[in-house]
Amino acid sequence: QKIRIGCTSSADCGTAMVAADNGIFEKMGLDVEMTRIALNSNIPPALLSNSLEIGGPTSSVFLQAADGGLDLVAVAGASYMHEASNEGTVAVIRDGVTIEKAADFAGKKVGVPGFGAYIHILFVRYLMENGVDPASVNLVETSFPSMPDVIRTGAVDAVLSGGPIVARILESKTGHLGPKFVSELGGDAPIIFYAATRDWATANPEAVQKFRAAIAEAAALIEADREVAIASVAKFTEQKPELVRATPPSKYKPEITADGLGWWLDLMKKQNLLQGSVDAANLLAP
Amino acid sequence: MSAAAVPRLRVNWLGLALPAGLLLALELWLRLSNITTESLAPPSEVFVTLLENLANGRLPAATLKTLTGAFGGLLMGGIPGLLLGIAFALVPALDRAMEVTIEALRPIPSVALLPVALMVFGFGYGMEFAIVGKSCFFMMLILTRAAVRGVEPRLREVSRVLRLSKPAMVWKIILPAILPRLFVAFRLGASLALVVSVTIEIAVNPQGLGYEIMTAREALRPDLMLACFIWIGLVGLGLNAGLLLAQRKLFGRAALAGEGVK
Amino acid sequence: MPFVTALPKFSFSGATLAFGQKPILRNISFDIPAGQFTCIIGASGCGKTTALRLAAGLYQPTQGAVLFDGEPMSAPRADVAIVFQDYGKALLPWRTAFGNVSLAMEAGGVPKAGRADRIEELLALVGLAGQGGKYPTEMSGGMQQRLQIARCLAQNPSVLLMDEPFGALDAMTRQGLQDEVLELVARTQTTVIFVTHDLEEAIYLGDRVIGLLPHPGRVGIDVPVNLPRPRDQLATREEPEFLRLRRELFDFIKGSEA
Amino acid sequence: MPFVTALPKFSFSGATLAFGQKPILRNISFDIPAGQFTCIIGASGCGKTTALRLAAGLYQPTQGAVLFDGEPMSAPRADVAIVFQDYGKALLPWRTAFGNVSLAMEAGGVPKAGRADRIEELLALVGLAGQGGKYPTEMSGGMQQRLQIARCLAQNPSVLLMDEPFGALDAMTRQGLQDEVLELVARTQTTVIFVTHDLEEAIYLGDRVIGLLPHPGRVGIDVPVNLPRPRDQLATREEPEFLRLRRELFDFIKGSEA
Amino acid sequence: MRYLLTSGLMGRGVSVLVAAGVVWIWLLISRSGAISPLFLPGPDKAWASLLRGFENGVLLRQTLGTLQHMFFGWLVASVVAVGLGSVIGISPLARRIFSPLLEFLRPLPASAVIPIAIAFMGLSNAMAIFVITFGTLWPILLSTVQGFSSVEPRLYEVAKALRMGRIETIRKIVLPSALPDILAGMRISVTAALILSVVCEMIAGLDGLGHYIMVSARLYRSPDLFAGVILLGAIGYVSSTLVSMAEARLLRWRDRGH
Ligand SMILES: Nc1ncnc2c1ncn2[C@@H]1O[C@H](COP(=O)(O)OP(=O)(O)OP(=O)(O)O)[C@@H](O)[C@H]1O
Ligand SMILES: Nc1ncnc2c1ncn2[C@@H]1O[C@H](COP(=O)(O)OP(=O)(O)OP(=O)(O)O)[C@@H](O)[C@H]1O
Ligand SMILES: [Mg+2]
Ligand SMILES: [Mg+2]
Repeated sequence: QKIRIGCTSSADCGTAMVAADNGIFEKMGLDVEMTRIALNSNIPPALLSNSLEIGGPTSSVFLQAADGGLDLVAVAGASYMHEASNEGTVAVIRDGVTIEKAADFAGKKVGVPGFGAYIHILFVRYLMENGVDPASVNLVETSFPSMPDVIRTGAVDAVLSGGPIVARILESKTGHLGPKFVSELGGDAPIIFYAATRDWATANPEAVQKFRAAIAEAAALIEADREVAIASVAKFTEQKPELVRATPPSKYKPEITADGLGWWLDLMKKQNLLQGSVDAANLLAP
Repeated sequence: MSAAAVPRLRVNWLGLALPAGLLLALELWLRLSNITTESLAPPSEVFVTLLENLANGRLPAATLKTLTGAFGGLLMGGIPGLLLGIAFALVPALDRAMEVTIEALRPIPSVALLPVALMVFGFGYGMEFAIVGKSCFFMMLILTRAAVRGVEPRLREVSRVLRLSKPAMVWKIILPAILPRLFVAFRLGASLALVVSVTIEIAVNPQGLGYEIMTAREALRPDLMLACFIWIGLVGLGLNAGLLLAQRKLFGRAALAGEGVK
Repeated sequence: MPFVTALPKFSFSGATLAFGQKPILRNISFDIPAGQFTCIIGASGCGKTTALRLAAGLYQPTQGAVLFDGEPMSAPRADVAIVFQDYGKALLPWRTAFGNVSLAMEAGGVPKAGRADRIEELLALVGLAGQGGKYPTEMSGGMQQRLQIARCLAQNPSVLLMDEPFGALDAMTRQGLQDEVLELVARTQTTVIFVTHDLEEAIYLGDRVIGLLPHPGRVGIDVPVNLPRPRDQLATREEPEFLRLRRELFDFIKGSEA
Repeated sequence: MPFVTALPKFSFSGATLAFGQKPILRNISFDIPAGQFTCIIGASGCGKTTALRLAAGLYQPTQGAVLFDGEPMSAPRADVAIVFQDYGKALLPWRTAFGNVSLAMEAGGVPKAGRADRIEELLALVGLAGQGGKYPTEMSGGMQQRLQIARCLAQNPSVLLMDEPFGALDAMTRQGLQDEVLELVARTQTTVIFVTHDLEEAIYLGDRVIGLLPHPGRVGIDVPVNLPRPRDQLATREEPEFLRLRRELFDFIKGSEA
Repeated sequence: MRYLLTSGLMGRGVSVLVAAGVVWIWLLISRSGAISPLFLPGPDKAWASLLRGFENGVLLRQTLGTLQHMFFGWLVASVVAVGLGSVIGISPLARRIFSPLLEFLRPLPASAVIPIAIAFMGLSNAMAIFVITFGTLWPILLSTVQGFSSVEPRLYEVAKALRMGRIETIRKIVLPSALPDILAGMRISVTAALILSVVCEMIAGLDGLGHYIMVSARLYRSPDLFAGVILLGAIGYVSSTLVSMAEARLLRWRDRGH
């Protein structure tokens, strides 16, 4: 039986990419196909319609889906927040605009890559912790690739970004680094993890076990040699390897815990992003 | 007016001048202004990338998928739309009865329903057929209805006094009379189908040309993205030329009736 | 004339027609026995075409009734053929002359095998022999008019309604066709209602001439034509009865326009 | 007739026209002096309409030339008005009768202020007084035909080309319009080419009648009409010269169809 | 009976009843549980969410945003398309210059144009209007060109005979004649404009229902999503009804006469 794994174009699912590339899945007897998904929030419905068996949703997408009533469970961990990658997610400020601290964001127009998504939630938390009313900031959705353009044309005052985009904007001399709001917050919660429908996970406990083992092996491989991850990520996302290398490395952990999900649950409840009550412990596959 | 008489394969240099000029301007601007963007690349680079990806089979494979999705949807939605359009024009009572329903469903953007479609159909052609079909259905419905209403009333009277059966009237009077407009509708439908299927692929469905565009964009490869973009334009161009040719070949004079014969 | 009072083919009884508020025809009453050749004359715009469309079942009277074989004429019938006044619009531009005539046979369910010969025959009858391959746009006005007549004859109608069918024809072609129609009618016992603005034509062809008065259209005169049949283009037109009728109708039209 | 050999208004010299391989008109030659009223007759389909369209500049001869005031007629001219045979197609269905006449004035640059009165006047002239608000589809065939004539007159043309303009009209309306046209022409010195299939009409109106022979169209007869003007519907038609011409033309048509 | 059904209020009433039936079926489906309420909430839930959205003012703002994008995009598209279509329709030279570029641009998905438009114009309403114009241009453009090429040829001749200039011919003959086609195109475009507003708002994150729906979908708040969809349906219905009314008024000549 084939297992289709859906991930977005980022390094977060690096462990699955490496496991697929280096024959680890094969060794475990899993027949795996990797699929690139345009929008992270498309992953839960794709799981539900059996277009995918396993997907890599962000924590926020996963929790919103679960909150909305989709019966999904976390299968294994993928990427986690840690210092190095937190460092990489920053505000980039358009030249000519001064934003140095949280309070400076008030009244500014800021581009975020997705409402209700990872960066957005963290940014709102950052504002709230610093006593700034999130409503005072004019947030607009801006996809990563458009960010250099909206900064250059002056459509926004700042963008919240990470990865190679930051470097591109700095290179073009149209913007400069602003607050590193994620590392100011700290945290080590999961960013992206592997999820499946509860039905599938209960019906295929062996496959889940083998998948976990494969992910753990891939994580160890990456720990030992980052180049393995770079090659696989570049292959999967079709980005140039230099570009991937220039990005702060993701940190992978094969486990996923109720605590990690709980951290996000608290955060999202505070921001009124969840309507019902979700129990983190109930969201883990056995 | 005598377009049919002009030999087809003459190169339209004049028509090529305009796009060529625009491309040249873009190339110069990008090379000279030194701006940073992930959305544009010099046309020369795009051209090279285009050729590369055509040669390595990547674009042709994606094109096949997109066209399958587009035409499947066009047929599945367009044919019922055509038949209903004729029915509505011929039976005003039916038209009136369905008006509110049709007019309220028609403008609902199919994109808004993508999450639902994804859940019902999953990835693949099913979703494309459904959503492209929805768009083409309404478009054919409207255009066909307008075309039938425009048929010379005297001809409809002729069919009445000849006591043509309804199907015979449709087949012998209505269809030939609306044929030229029908072809315009079909061509519009074909480009709409292409646009919609690419949009679906960009947003959700991991296959075809839209998916290639999306991938290229996320991989920060504007040259590849624009190459796909240009290629879609070329595919559409070829499609339209092919349909026009088919129109002339298949229907000859009938398709041109009313397009100023005398 | 037979003595039995057979059911009339057409019976207009108090037929009235208005478009919106405007009355076009008022209280039209007359009977047309089967086999009769009735001509309708009247000033331009008096309602001749409208009356003919009533007879064809294309319009319904707003008051009164139009009966066909005793039944209300609620829709066009297969055995009633109509030649429209605006011939240019009534032909299918995408079909050749041949195809246009064929249409009527297809509608009548004539099997394909027998069509071609009959079509050629009909085209020849109206003087279009060998022109079957032309499209209507390639034909002169008179040719289009004759083509429409051929199509109507292809229906094998028992009733022919003709609206100025010879309006665009020269005298000779016209006389030829008049005689063809008379011959055909005599042979097939067809009932004809024939609208024309040519008084001599009305008298030459008809068993009876009905004159309409305008604003709104009403019956103003209804005279029998007691001229022997078969008629002859030279002899008939010289008969005193012919000349008397012509005078009478001319005076009628003259009076109606004053 | 003046002695000076003034430049003719129209000069057909060896005009030949073919559609594709098919010759329609061959070697047509005649001159039409300014102010002359020329009638063209001929069997249906012989090429009358085609000849008129040459004169209008709507077609160009494939050989030979059509000269207007000595210049080739390479395109239609503002002072040459044409009444089309298929009146139903030549009117703008989205404009009322008033609007259709107005079109000609708009095209001629007549200022808005003066238009309305003149339009009403023209509509009255063709017997459509008070019908200006109707759309063409609401008018009878004859009314549409008259509307087209009114539109042509609105052009204030120095030349009128008329293609069976009275084909759909009853005798009275027709005679009325014939006299209107004669009166107008006499007053304004308009040159007219008038196509008709009605021999009496051709003689009654014309200074000269040209008959065309068919397949391909050629000039077969060209006779002057030496009847005194002004003409009179009763008296003129009884003159021996009228009867003689009628006979001559009738024989011509008869011969041409054989 | 048929007359009653097709006329005015009664027809509207039946139409509303049918629509109500469709909503009822929707309710039944959602109650049956065949589709997860997550993806298809009942109409009751969607309605409740709609009311809530208007109470707190969020939906009103989004609706206005969408209306603004849609209206201006459509307006600009209509003007550009009719202008360009006229030029192409009337001038073979312009057709040769523009048609390859246009044919190339036509199949480009507006959704893929958005990133490029952002590169030039940023995240502005002008960008949205540009994209909407780009995407909605085609139906109007094509129908305009089509309308131009199917003008009754006789009317072109009328224009020539009246020596009307190009612009005047376009304005008075061709545009009115093409108007039914153009309006049909505009009717399609008004819907396309709505769809593209939504797409723009989704992709570029501009204020409007598209963005609202997108965020609702992402948060799996399906009643909110359907509230947005219902609003879009309503906007679409009202706007195309307005266009239809304009259409009926502009084309009233078509419904007159026979
Ligand atoms: N566009 C065309 N293409 C081919 N043949 C044509 C075309 N127009 C006219 N003809 C042919 O030319 C001949 C003359 O046509 P024309 O219309 O000039 O006749 P006409 O004398 O006006 O006849 P009528 O009195 O019946 O109107 C006809 O045989 C007709 O078939
Ligand atoms: N569809 C219509 N709507 C309104 N008025 C109409 C309509 N059809 C005809 N009329 C009017 O009805 C009257 C009679 O028209 P009809 O066509 O019957 O005349 P006609 O006797 O055939 O004239 P002609 O000899 O000129 O063809 C005219 O005044 C005309 O304006
Ligand atoms: Mg009539
Ligand atoms: Mg003619």
